[in-house]
Amino acid sequence: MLKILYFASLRETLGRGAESLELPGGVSDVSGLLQLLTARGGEWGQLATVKNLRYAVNQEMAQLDSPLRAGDEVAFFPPVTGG
Amino acid sequence: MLKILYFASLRETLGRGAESLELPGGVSDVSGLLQLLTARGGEWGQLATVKNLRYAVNQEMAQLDSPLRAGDEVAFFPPVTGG
Amino acid sequence: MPVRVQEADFDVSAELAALRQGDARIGALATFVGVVRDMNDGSGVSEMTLEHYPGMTEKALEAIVIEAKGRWNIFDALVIHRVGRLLPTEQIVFVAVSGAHRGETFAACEFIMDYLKTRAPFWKREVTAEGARWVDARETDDTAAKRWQG
Amino acid sequence: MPVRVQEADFDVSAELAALRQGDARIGALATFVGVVRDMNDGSGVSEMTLEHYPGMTEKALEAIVIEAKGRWNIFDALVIHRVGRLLPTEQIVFVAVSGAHRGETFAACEFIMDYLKTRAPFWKREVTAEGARWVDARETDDTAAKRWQG
Repeated sequence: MLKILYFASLRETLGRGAESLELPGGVSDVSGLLQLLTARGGEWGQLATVKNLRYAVNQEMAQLDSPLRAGDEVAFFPPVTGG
Repeated sequence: MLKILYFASLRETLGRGAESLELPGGVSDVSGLLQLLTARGGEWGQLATVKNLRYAVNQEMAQLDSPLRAGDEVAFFPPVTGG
Repeated sequence: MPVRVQEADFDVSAELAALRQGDARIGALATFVGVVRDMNDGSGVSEMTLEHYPGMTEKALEAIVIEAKGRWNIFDALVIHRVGRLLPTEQIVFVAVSGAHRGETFAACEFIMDYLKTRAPFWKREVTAEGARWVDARETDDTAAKRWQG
Repeated sequence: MPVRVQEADFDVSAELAALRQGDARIGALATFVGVVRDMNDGSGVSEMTLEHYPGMTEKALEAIVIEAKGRWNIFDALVIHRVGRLLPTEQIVFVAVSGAHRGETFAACEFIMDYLKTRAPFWKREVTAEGARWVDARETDDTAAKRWQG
């Protein structure tokens, strides 16, 4: 299972803050997961179009080619604006 | 009259923090006053030898050629070390 | 713990005393306080909500403090960041750095703020007269953070 | 008055509140606190006395604040400097700068400290195990101040 988290404007647009997902066979990195989620259609298309989408794997900033394994925590969010 | 002030290590070496002095005829700037004071001999020679002596005229940092007039407040002191 | 994420406000004097712990080697304390403004990008702001990523936020802030300690000869650093609902003039963030000399504490404090602004997962949502909006990231914050690289 | 020379200690939180005066345009507060260390130039320091030039000190500090306000887009600045006898861990100096954005407040705060160190007539006399001594000016302070020129 993957734990997937969405934050801020992305959480609002997608209408959820978290979900659990069985890691599909063909998905081995962040890019693959993004394609899978985008293919859901509707508001999920935003994952492909949102400006400067950020990703974290196991609470560390990640890249599109960062590998994914069962049990990972993956997060998608817009650029940070704290401070 | 000139009001002359001495601060910190200079005040201690000279044994005084302030004095009043009639501005002598030939003295027209800080340099002239320094020569006059140094000529007193003894510990006053230190005014000529102290490293990085600083001067202020009427509470503004001054140069050796800064002009002096009767009524001025002149101060001599070592480099500042506050903060 | 050099890093705290909390809803509660903080008192700068009390936090500085806790950071110092009476350590007489300290000669310099550089600090920064970020505050909610009543205006942003030309719109009046009546309130703000700060969202964060629990867990990752603390890790990211700790990593920034560790990096600052590696770059500069400082003794300690403290970061407090508030989350939840905040009103104009309320304190948002506090960074304090202790050291022997001021130059290194100033640099480390500014570095921590610049990295926090671009690397710590916080998001601001403002309420303005035109409605609520998520604050956009600033390019100037990216530029400020990039100064410290290479 | 943005400048105070006093024997009494100061409270950072209270001074920040007074500086801010509830002004909701403020988004950033950069501050610096200088503290008496128990060690200087390799000798243990048991106490220190700060002498100043009354009148000129205030003028010099005010001139530094005015110059900072001319160089950076800040709202206000406060400088408090203590004089008289001080012990290790006691606060010596406080500089606080308010503004809309952090970059200008950091720069102005560091500028004020660098200029204070080289232009404000204060002198430190330390008591060490080897006796009392006047503190020598540091070349690094001159270098720091020169950064801001031309």
